[in-house]
Amino acid sequence: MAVADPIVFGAVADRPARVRRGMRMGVWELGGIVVLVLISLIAIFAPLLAPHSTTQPIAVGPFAAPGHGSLLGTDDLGRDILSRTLYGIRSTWLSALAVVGSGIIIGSIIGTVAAMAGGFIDTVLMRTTDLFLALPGPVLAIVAVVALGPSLPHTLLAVGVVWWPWYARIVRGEVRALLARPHVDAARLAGASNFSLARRHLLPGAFPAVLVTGSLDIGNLVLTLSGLSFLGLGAPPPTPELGAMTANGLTYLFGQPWVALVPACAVFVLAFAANLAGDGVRDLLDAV
Amino acid sequence: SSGSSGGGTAASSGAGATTTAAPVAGGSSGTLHLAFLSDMSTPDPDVFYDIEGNTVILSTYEGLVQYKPGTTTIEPLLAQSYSVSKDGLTYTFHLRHGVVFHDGTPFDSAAAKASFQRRLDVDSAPAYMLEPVAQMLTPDKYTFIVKLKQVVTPFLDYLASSWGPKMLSPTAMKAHAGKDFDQTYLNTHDIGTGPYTLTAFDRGSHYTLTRFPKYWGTAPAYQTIDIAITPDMNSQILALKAGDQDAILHSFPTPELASIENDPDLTVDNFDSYLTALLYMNVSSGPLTSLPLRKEIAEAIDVPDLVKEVYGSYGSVAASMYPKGILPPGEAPLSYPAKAVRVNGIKLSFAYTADDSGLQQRLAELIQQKLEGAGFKVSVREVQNAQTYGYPTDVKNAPDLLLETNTPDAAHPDTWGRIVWGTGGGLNFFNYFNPKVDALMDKGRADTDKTTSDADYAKAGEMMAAQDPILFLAYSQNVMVWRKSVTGVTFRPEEPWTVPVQSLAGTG
Amino acid sequence: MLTATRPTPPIEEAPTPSVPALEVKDLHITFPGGVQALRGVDLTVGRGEVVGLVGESGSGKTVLGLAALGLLPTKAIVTGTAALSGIDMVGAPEEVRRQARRDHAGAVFQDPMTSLNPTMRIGRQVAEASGSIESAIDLLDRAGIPDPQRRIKQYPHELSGGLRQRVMIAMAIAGSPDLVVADEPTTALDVTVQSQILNLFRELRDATTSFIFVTHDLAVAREVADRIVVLYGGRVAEIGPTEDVLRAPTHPYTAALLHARLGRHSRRGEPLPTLPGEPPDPRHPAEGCAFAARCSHAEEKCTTALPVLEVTSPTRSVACVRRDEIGAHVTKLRVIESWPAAPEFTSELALQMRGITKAFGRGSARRVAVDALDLDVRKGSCVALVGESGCGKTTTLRMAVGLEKPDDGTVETGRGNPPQLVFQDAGASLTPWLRIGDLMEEPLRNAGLPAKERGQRVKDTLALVGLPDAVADARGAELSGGQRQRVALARAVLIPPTLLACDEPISALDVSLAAVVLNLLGRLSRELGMAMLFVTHDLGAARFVSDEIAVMAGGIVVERGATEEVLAAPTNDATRELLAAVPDFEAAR
Amino acid sequence: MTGLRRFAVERITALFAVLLALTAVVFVLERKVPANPVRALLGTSASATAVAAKKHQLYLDRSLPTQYWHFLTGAITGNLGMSLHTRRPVMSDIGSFLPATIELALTAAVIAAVVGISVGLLTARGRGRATRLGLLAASSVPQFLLGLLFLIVFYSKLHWLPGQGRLSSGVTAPSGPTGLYTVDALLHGEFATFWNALEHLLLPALTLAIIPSVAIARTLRSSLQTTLRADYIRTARAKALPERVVLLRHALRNSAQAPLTMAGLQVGLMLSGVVIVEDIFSFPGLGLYTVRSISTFDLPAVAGVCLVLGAMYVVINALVDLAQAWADPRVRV
Ligand SMILES: Nc1ncnc2c1ncn2[C@@H]1O[C@H](COP(=O)(O)OP(=O)(O)OP(=O)(O)O)[C@@H](O)[C@H]1O
Ligand SMILES: Nc1ncnc2c1ncn2[C@@H]1O[C@H](COP(=O)(O)OP(=O)(O)OP(=O)(O)O)[C@@H](O)[C@H]1O
Ligand SMILES: [Mg+2]
Ligand SMILES: [Mg+2]
Repeated sequence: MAVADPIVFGAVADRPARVRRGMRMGVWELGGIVVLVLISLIAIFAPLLAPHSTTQPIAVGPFAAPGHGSLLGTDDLGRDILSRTLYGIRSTWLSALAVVGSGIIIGSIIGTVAAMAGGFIDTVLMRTTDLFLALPGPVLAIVAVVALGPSLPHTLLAVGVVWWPWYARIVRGEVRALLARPHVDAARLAGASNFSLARRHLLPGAFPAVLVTGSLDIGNLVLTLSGLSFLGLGAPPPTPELGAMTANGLTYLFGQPWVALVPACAVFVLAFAANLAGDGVRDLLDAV
Repeated sequence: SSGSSGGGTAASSGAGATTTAAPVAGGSSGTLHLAFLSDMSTPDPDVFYDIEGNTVILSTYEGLVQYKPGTTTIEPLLAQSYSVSKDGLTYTFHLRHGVVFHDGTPFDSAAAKASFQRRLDVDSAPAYMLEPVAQMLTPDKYTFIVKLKQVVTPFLDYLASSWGPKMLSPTAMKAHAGKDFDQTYLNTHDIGTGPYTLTAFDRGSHYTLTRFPKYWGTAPAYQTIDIAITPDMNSQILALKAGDQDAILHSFPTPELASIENDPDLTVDNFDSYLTALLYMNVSSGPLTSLPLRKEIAEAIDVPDLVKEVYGSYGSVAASMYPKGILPPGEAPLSYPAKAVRVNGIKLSFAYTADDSGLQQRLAELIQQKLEGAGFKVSVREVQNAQTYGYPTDVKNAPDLLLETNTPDAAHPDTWGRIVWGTGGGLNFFNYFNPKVDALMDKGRADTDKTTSDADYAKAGEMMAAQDPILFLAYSQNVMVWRKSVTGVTFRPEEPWTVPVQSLAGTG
Repeated sequence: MLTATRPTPPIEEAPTPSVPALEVKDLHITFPGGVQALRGVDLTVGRGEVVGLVGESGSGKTVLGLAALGLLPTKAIVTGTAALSGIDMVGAPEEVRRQARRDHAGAVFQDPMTSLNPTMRIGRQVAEASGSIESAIDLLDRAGIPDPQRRIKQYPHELSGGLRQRVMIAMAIAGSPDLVVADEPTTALDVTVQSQILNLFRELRDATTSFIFVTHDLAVAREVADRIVVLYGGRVAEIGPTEDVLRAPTHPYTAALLHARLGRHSRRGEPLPTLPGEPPDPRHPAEGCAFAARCSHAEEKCTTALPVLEVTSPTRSVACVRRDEIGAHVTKLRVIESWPAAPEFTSELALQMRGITKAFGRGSARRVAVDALDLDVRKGSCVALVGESGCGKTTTLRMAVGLEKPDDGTVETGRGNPPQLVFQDAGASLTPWLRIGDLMEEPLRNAGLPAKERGQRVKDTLALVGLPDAVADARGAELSGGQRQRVALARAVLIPPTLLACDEPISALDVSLAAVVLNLLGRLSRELGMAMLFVTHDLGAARFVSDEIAVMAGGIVVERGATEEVLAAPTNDATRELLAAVPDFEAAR
Repeated sequence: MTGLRRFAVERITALFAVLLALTAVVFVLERKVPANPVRALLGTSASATAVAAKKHQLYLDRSLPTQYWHFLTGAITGNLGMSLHTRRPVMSDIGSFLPATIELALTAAVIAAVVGISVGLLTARGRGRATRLGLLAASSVPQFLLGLLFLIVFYSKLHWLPGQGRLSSGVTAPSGPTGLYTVDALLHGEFATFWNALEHLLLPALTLAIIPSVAIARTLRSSLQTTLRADYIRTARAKALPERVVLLRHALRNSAQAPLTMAGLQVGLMLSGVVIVEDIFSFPGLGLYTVRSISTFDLPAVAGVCLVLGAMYVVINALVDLAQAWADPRVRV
């Protein structure tokens, strides 16, 4: 059509640049994303995929090696490791998402408010953030869990409490940078309310940075969470949790290695995929 | 299983008796490498009241009497001989001559008295053993007389107990008394008479015991004993296989033993111990206040099967209300009528204290499985001992079930019954209360005739058992893995996780 | 690929004068995505000569400069040669090019704010080029930086824009290179500073060093260049001695540029002549003359044959197939219909500022940006606010439209719709991730206009600034500079404000675009009867659009009056300075 | 220098805020548990009256605020009370466990910094992909497994490195001022001891370092990529500087902000790792002490540890800010 040309033109200056950078995602990263999608599916459909109960023993009895009557073997109580691992992936994965998600939401709100309000409110909010940032998360988690009793919510609470400040800082930084940009003044002159200013003209700009951090964080979280669960700070038994399963299995490492290794490898795959995908997303969004 | 292991014990103790003579000089066998899974609280014998660490206490300090290895019979130690008056109130000890403390002070009745006195002064956990003492007399240098307020039949067992009163050098005590009766000093040093003296106490890292040249008895074979703190069982196993460690004293995961048995350098010793697994039921609050339900649980978990699956050949179904061997066989017997139970969805909260062998957790999860199978809704959680001690004061918030493995302070029924089910007993977590039982135990405690006294305790046990406030699950054995080159391994059922070091010897 | 260990060919110490400083032959540069930045450029820069490289945005000036320096991005696909003192800077291996850069080249880039390393003292940065701190001090001195001894210890952010550019220049001339490429070295600076920098360039001229001076402003080129090279669509349109080219352009595009430029003589009250249409799309270049689409002389053959650069006189060459027919009378852009008559000025005020004071920072860092300033704008009139950089223009403007609260004083805007602002960088004033349509509907929604009317209103307004509806579906980044400017304007006048404030709306635009924008402003203000507050440091523009001029200096208005009078007889030094600084186009050299 | 003073004041107030909050949290949480540390202290055979007496002596029968106040007043005078488990002043406990952890963490931090920076530089322009992927994989192995694998491979199978503790048995610890065996050994010129200590540090430090090193490498890489697009880099190239100089002198320092922040965060996160690593490698450090204190409900010890850790966190953050100010003159502390 008539107007096609002029619109296409300007693209030259900017669009090729962006596309070019975007294309820099490697096969590994792509693989990571694919695996991650699979994992998410597993997480969602674990109940359907798991061949056996996660708590009751199966026919073959305890310490059955992989292949003998059950794909990945059975643990010290004769429970099917495959089924337990599937559920373990589910809980680890969903927990990681939950923590990052809550971190992003809380962080975005506080960060945006601080940046937009500025002055005293900004100071107060940021000092509080720093305070939370300075809390030694693991200790908090340990204390909280020992005190409130081991349960996933408690662990997530403890971790979440120390996780959001990070995002609050990022969002505040981004938003403040954006606030200096003319398009915000333009929006103000267009009569935008503070809320729509934040929602339409600021947050979308901060999103890439947040998304990148978030996607890179998930790997960390998978490890942190399974680490805590390994220390017995996760859900109580017999709930299948990868960290706890490994910890329990390590008791039999030399005689029946699979009991520990299967869940541990699940953690590895989860973390590795998340890390790769994180790098992928970063490469995609970083340059924008 | 117990028979075989009993044989094992006898054999190895015999070996110990023969091989203690020739000390091995220098060389790698000059040092024995042991490991603890956790730091010991303190090497102070009047404060120490844990299990891990006994080896250090018992090789640096000695009491007046001790248990004969592998038995419950009391034999002299720093007391050459002793006599108890008819009325059972006066104990007279004839002390061994030529014993010197590690600081060179000679041992005598004054020292004995001072040592007893300190325990009372420090007034920490093990002080209760000397509470009955009314008066201490030292008629001469080598006679020490103790008069009690009332008859306390376990008194001699207290003295033989690993937590019992030990002999400390009076001069050293004066020298380092400070404001806290030497507690600061003894937190890192020893002033005992034992075959070894504590030359390094590097908290959290390792302890070093060095042979005491002036030891009165047969000199132990090893010049030094190095005890590393290795909190992770797997790295202990690796260290053992790599030859950096000579033994794993306890908590060895039994399913792993297969990987040891075909190792030419290692051997497995398993000993009967007083370690007993108990399942407490909350009789003071919650659903389990009802006796029938408690019975149903007892039936549902099917103890024999449970024990077989978890302990295999390293434990046996608890045959009595008391740890194995404390009472004459057949006293206070137990039976476990297993039968299919069907309840619908009664909720139970179930707590267990974890150990390093994974045994306790496995036990707990299995019990949960069985109860769930019977239709209960069970929520399990691991708890710490300090938490369980909070239960008696707060039974409302306490769980309905509690799994524990315990051991008595000494080989006397009173040190078990009074604490586990006696009113106000330290291990009576859910405040089980039965005046008749208490009365019987008091009677037994005051009875100088052992047979009738034992009978009273047995009776008390049976009466209690009828109520099923506690299920006695298993006698657990103490499985040790030793380097074959180390001989003379003996064991006292009263002292789990502990090895009497004097009798050890290294070949090559 | 390239390794530093690769042996470098010996480079003759003093290149014989026969070897030109730069010799570009049939240079083609294409970027991934099919952007044909350069399409066969031939160019020779003799020793000690200053070549002005002019052309509109996107014509390939920067790319050509980078090619000469051997700094093209590796992904660029290159054919042809660009020989710097005999060394091919597009073909040779990196290490060779580096050597050549070190021995023969220097560069000054457009934005002094971003072109210096913010974490390194400037002394060190210059020394990196010159070899020693002493020589660095010396160079800074030559570059006209007062008290270089002290300056070398400072960081870039502690220097003003002008000083930073001088630092860049000092680095460029270090080791007296054969060629210095200066890419729009003054575009980011305001007039007064610009003229100083231009003077510096003149002073730096000597027999050995040649300059390529990239600019889109013919007047600026005229100030410094011996020869002018006009680029269009990645090809050379015309080459010749500066004076000749400016007096008698032989390429229609050059002529158009000259004509579109506003200066003393461009008549007020009527539109500027402008180039019709859009710049060419470098991804789909016409197979004929790139300018044909916009050329008033264009004919059939123009669109078919690619015009080659032909020598017309010993000193001049031009690339136009019709150069003979057009001959001398290239000029005459068709002038668009004139504006509607300006509405009568009423005495009613669109803006009244009284005793406005604004300061930034606290304590020692406190500095007064605007100091007890009074300013009136009558309905329908246009007031130009001029003054050197940092004198407080933008701040005043922002307070006028209510983006800043004055510390002291009152701002009253006349009855009617709230004032609007046109930003210096139109592109930046468009939220990048929102479609133009959304952006333009926003004020309407906030003004409570029913959903169905909005779409129509947006269409109408886009039409008003001469944009197709389809623009509404694009995002800012997908538009050309000119289109963004128009969108920004359209957005400002969606709800015609009583006062339209403009913050240097054309200072970043090249000539033809500036003309378009000025025309738009002129027409809209008349059609919609808006008063305008027009910030600029370009007195030419001020004169063209405004009825009154207010000259600011140090946060206060030092002189104001009817435009003509003020410009004819300035009574204030600040005003005189500004006037003197304007690159004087018509006056003879 | 007013800027620095304000900074210091700010940070010290922050410090106290954090410590107050932290200890308060710990107190409330710990007291929510129906635990009875005194019974643990006095043993199962102690009489109820003895328990009560001890409770009173330890302030455990007072109201929570009273206890907290008691603790705070003590803490201000440097007295964190007695550990219920070791029967020693918490101060001296921490004093004996902290150095090990600090030594471990420092070593790990150094490794992380070196590896992170070099990999970041290496991969900034797309090269060193294999290295990056390798590290990424390593950093995805859960520490509890990684440590064990190291132990099995380098200690058990290859016998290259020791697997337990800070020193081999028989080697006496240097009686040094710092408590960091490596440093002290060097100070005393006991090189054998130094090597021994270093060998013992290597595996645990490596296990601890991998995740941070990847995090640093990753942030450095991405900010380098942004920096390398900056105009002043083009200027540097126009100055004909060798690419290496451009990268190290011009790009690196301008890309330091994000990695520094990340480094600070990572040092913070290290603690959870420390617990696991110290457990696997039998490293007598604060991590183990913390876990042990918590599991024995050793309230004074836990509170004390939290104080120390909180303080360390704040200090680390402060250091990071200073480093950032140093790296970029425009940032002022
Ligand atoms: N790195 C690059 N990647 C892709 N396209 C590029 C790149 N650099 C320049 N271009 C394209 O090459 C063409 C010429 O760009 P160049 O910067 O030389 O124009 P210019 O004359 O300098 O314009 P301006 O006056 O705006 O600086 C433009 O279309 C631009 O989009
Ligand atoms: N947001 C701000 N914070 C601090 N100082 C500011 C701010 N905005 C402007 N200033 C200072 O106020 C003075 C006036 O700035 P202003 O932008 O109004 O000048 P200007 O005439 O628009 O300059 P230019 O022609 O370069 O745009 C300058 O010295 C500037 O440094
Ligand atoms: Mg350019
Ligand atoms: Mg301005």
